[in-house]
Amino acid sequence: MPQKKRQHFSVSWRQVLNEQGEIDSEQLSDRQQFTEKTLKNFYESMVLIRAIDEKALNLQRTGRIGTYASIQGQEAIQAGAAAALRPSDWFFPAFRATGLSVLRGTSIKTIYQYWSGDERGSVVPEDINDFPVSIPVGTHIPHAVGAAWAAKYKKDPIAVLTTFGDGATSKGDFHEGLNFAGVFKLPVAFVCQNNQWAISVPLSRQTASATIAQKAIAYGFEGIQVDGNDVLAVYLAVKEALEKARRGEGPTLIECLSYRLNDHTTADDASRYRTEEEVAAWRKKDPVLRLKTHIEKYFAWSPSDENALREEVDRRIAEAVTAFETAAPLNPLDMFDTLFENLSPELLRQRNTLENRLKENSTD
Amino acid sequence: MPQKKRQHFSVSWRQVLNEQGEIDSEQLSDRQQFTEKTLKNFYESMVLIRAIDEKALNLQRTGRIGTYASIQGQEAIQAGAAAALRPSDWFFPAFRATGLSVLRGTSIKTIYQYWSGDERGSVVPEDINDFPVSIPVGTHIPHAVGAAWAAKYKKDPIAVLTTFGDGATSKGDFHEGLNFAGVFKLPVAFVCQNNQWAISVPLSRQTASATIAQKAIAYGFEGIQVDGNDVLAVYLAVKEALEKARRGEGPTLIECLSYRLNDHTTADDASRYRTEEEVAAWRKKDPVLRLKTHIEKYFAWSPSDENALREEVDRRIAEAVTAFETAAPLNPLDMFDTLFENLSPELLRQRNTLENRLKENSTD
Amino acid sequence: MSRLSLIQAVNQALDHAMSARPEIVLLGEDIGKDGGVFRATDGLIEKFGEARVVDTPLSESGIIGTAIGMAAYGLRPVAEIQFMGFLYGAMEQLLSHAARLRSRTRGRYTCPLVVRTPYGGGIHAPELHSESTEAFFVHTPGLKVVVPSTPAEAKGLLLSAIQDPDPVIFLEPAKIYRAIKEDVPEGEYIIPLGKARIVAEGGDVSLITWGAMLHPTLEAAAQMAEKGVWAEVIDLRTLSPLDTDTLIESVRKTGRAIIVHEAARTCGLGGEIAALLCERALLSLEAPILRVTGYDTPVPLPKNEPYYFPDCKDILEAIETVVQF
Amino acid sequence: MSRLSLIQAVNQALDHAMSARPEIVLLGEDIGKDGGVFRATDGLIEKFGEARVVDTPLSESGIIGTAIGMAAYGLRPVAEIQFMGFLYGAMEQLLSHAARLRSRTRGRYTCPLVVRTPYGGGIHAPELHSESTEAFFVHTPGLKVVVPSTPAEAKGLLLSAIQDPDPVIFLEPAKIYRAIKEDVPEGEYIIPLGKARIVAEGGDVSLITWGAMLHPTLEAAAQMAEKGVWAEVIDLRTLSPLDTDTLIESVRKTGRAIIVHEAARTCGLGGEIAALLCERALLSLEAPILRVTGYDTPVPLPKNEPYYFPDCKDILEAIETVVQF
Ligand SMILES: Cc1ncc(C[n+]2csc(CCOP(=O)(O)OP(=O)(O)O)c2C)c(N)n1
Ligand SMILES: Cc1ncc(C[n+]2csc(CCOP(=O)(O)OP(=O)(O)O)c2C)c(N)n1
Ligand SMILES: [Mg+2]
Ligand SMILES: [Mg+2]
Repeated sequence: MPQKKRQHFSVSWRQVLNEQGEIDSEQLSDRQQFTEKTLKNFYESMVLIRAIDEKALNLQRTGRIGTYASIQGQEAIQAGAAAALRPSDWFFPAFRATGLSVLRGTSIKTIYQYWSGDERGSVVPEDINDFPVSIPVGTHIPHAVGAAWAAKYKKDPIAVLTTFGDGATSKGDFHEGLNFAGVFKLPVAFVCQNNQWAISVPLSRQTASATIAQKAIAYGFEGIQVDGNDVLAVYLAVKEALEKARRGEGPTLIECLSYRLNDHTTADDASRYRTEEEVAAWRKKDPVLRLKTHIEKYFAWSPSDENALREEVDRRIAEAVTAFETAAPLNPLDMFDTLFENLSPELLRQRNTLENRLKENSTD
Repeated sequence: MPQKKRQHFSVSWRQVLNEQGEIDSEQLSDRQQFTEKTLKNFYESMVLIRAIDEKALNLQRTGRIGTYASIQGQEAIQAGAAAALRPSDWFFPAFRATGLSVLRGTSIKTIYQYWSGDERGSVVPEDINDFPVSIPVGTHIPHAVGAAWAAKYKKDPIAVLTTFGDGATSKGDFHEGLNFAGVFKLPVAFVCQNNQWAISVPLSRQTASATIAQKAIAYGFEGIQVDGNDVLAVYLAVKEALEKARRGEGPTLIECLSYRLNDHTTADDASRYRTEEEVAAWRKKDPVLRLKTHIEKYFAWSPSDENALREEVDRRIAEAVTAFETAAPLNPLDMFDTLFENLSPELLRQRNTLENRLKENSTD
Repeated sequence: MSRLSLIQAVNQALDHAMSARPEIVLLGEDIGKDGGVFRATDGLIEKFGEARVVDTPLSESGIIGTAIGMAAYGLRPVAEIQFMGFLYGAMEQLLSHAARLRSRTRGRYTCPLVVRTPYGGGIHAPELHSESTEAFFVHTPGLKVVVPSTPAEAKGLLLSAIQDPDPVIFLEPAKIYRAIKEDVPEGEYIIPLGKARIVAEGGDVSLITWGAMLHPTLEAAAQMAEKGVWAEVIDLRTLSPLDTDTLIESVRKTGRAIIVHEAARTCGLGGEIAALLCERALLSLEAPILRVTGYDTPVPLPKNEPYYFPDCKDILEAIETVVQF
Repeated sequence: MSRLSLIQAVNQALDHAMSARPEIVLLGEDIGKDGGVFRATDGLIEKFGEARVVDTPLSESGIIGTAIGMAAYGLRPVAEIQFMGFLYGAMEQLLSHAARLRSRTRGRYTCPLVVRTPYGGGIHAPELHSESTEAFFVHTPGLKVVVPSTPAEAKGLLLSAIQDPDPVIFLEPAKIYRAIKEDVPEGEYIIPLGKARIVAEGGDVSLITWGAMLHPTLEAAAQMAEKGVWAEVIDLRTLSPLDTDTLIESVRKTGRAIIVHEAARTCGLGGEIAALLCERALLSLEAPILRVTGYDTPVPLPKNEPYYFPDCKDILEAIETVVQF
């Protein structure tokens, strides 16, 4: 029953590791949790996913994969959220969460397959509860909500995480998904990777609200805005949201304020619609460098540590590229074989047609 | 650009004429605007639209019209909003705004035609800028936004009003419409007739938010909750929102908290899902009686005034029923003739088929 | 066996399926205490509880979208959409996700989802309450489409649809929800998907139809039988996948075909069937294949509705035409 | 006259129409500074300003829904949907409102709205970027559907669509946005809606197609001509309303028909055309009507895409089959 008085609401802002690479200990009840090892792990994850991204751009330029959506600038969100998730949790990405998927356990080879236009790139390993890339913006959000609902129904002690962009918040699916989650108090965390652009459309054209976080007020649950270039803030916010979800206390919306450093995809030319200065200003806030500054200062991270890490990362990526490039070709008949559990006579007829055509071609 | 601090928001509650029929003058900067004449006009409107509704229920029971959606309990919203609108404004209703449509100038006969399943019941007079009933819940909200956008584009000094139920706030169209209105700062007022039920689904199942009004926070504009059984509060809130809209200061969401006193429609049986006690409690808050109490006390509204009013109302309705019942039958060929400005040869062929069939039938 | 109406048979099928499998959950608007606006879920919330019979917020896209996530997680959601005309709001979830989840993930995730919705005209309801746009879903790879035509058929086909590992659009002809009663087998009663049913055998003309239109079609067949014209009446049951073999075989025998459906003619399923027959049975055809359908206009409001839908007389006329051709 | 690509012709048509009529506004995602992801609106925001070339929030349903309100108010919105696969989110607005506003209000309000969207495959794009589900819209009374096949056609048909008093879905074949250049008349150049175009005359077989598929069809016709088989090639141009007279006349002459489209076969527009021909030109048919189409599966991702779409070879095979029948 609505209450008959003036109602007050608020959303908070959270930053732990500031632009200078210093930890703001006021924001941190338990400083101990961020051990040297933890922080270096975060850093290694971020370096890895940036390198995977750079290689993808390179593969695209050399024509070995198709259109690719870079994640650069958003590594802190993805490394932070990945660390907060448990293996048994479920994850529903949009299309700009390559880093998160890899850190969850999808192979780098699979990622490259996906962006090369190979259906096998959408196959998530059996032991990982992740969905593959969703192309229609925002439409995967209700799926995450439905999975959370099923988990609650089955009393599984897990939480669900979904990521999406600022643009996605304009779609009806965002609204409907968050509304269901609020009404049924479902164990799900909504993480908006607010990179402030939806292709060429700036945030101010996406919504008149001052933050994305405040949109949670419409659904009766908590929204919080965090510095998305601060892996520690993201980690903490997501971890708390997932714990709250697992405790049965319902959903949270987490807005991670960050920036898309590259073009929207390799098919885009961002210089048509945004200034070099804006990009340069955000390059200075690079999330990877921010954490590096911190570990250099406090944990004597040295150039040789850096080199060793880079070598290891390069090796893993090279291996993945080889596996990707030497994979057996995809079978075109898969378009039938993966459609239904059982094919109808008409589909079998169509499958035969294609099979014959393939045979003809191979003997041509 | 999002701001990096804790953000605060609020929505206010407004009631001017309280449950006891007393005006709370603290809520009123200009007491003078509610003259005897104004208040009696409100009362007359509310009595009229309740009587139209009662007659509709009666016509349905006697098989002269089809399924009908009663507006009882929501008269204050409709009379208040109608009074706040100017003739040049535009109005986009859902399906439970019969009172508002009539007060805007659609004839009572047209209303009965609509609910009798006659297409002519959707024809709004040329000099009134209203849309007819929209059946798919919530989907007319973007139309109101688009009209407001067009008005802004043409620099027309008008505002747009749309009404919808609490259930409608769950649809993506609500979200998308309000979001566009916020981004483009459009001259539109969104009036939610929160009658606390969507057929059998209670408000608590519709949203976890404490109010509907707070949903405006998601779109960066003002939301206000008013007592929807208080015609003065509704009138003031809607008037201020429309004036603000006409001044170019953008949209407002107004939640009018009220109650659906009857079944959802004549095809529904609300006793399956809600208690007699709940309904009885709300019957006591009847918006028509509340205003009557006030004018009886302060303006000597007498039983003979009441009788005169009832007679006049009955006369108008009887006239409308006669007009409705003696209207020429609808021409079935209209289904073709109203489809496109010009019919294709194929459609003409189909039209001929129907025409011949009608001739055969009439000579059968 | 008990004599049930179609809506009661749907109710019995849901009840039976839910008793057997705890992973079945029902989602929809007003399906709880209200038992659904047509009472398809009457009594089920009392029997299976709020967690399994869920009144949702008013959002068709939200219902289908969350049901997809549930299905992927391992439940078996059965969603009710209040009227077919409100399914349009959920098209993106159905077309871009439900239909593609298995193929997108190459079977890693599947979508065993049933979407039940009343469809078709004849119930004197407001606008968009009389839609029969089954062709949209038949045109969508990855979906199955099923339409029952009698109470027993409804039960057998709905139980099959719920068992099916892939998404099924289950269209219930609202006009005959209560019009017919027949004996419906108790308990597990399965009619396999993908097989049409020959309701009446005949050698002169094949009448192909489904759902509520079966009944005027049977009436027309009966009237023609009195004149010595024997119609074979085929009830499609499953619109996707189509049982093309049964159709072709029948038309090879009769040489004439008429397709009867409520939907608008152009690009309706009748066109597909005629095309199939013309492609694979041309030499058997002794007359043009006719379609007896709704017009290419929106379904009018109740006052004009009777002029829109095909009736027995229209079917008789078409039969006369092809027989005399 | 200047030699333009199809996308340039679209741009020129928009430019020309907007110069003439201030009530035309463009809505869409990335159509402003970015000029549209395919550059259809390149330069228009600079010329006509932000109020007339509007980057919207990311919501297809919001775009179409608000455009309907604009159109009813008296503007002439031309909406760009970034890819046809994203139009599914706007189906309810299109089907339940745009298509019905005139008939619902008996002409009191109309909806002169053009929805432009790239469609079809062949651009090596991600999932849902290769849709060709034109049949959905052809099956919807109250909508018109137009598909150009060359740059000049694009200009002439788009200007007609913008002038049309009713809603038009304008499907632009993305594959040939830049593949062909041809002379396009300057200024006002109108190709009326509802009339198909005979691109090549012939007496042996009618090849019926539209959009990007026109080009492999013409190639096949040319190859068959070398063998002495003369195909009549018909470019539909307007898919709804169909120019049935032109189709029937051609098939009465040739006795054979093949329909070529990218879309999935079942319930595609090819079925409708075959059904029409079988109904009204049966006695002229000397062979089954064949359909050369996509399979009944989702369009695969780029690696497998080439195996999905019909090509010249498939069309040749079909011609051989009907000619030798
Ligand atoms: C429903 C839908 N509309 C349009 C597109 C085309 N598109 C792809 S990404 C994108 C922008 C997405 O912006 P945002 O949600 O902020 O995510 P980001 O790209 O910034 O990660 C658009 C418009 C799409 N994929 N889906
Ligand atoms: C999109 C859609 N879904 C379902 C329905 C069926 N239906 C008609 S009214 C209604 C409830 C509407 O509730 P609310 O918006 O609160 O309006 P109220 O009836 O209370 O005025 C429903 C579910 C519909 N008309 N449209
Ligand atoms: Mg973004
Ligand atoms: Mg309500």
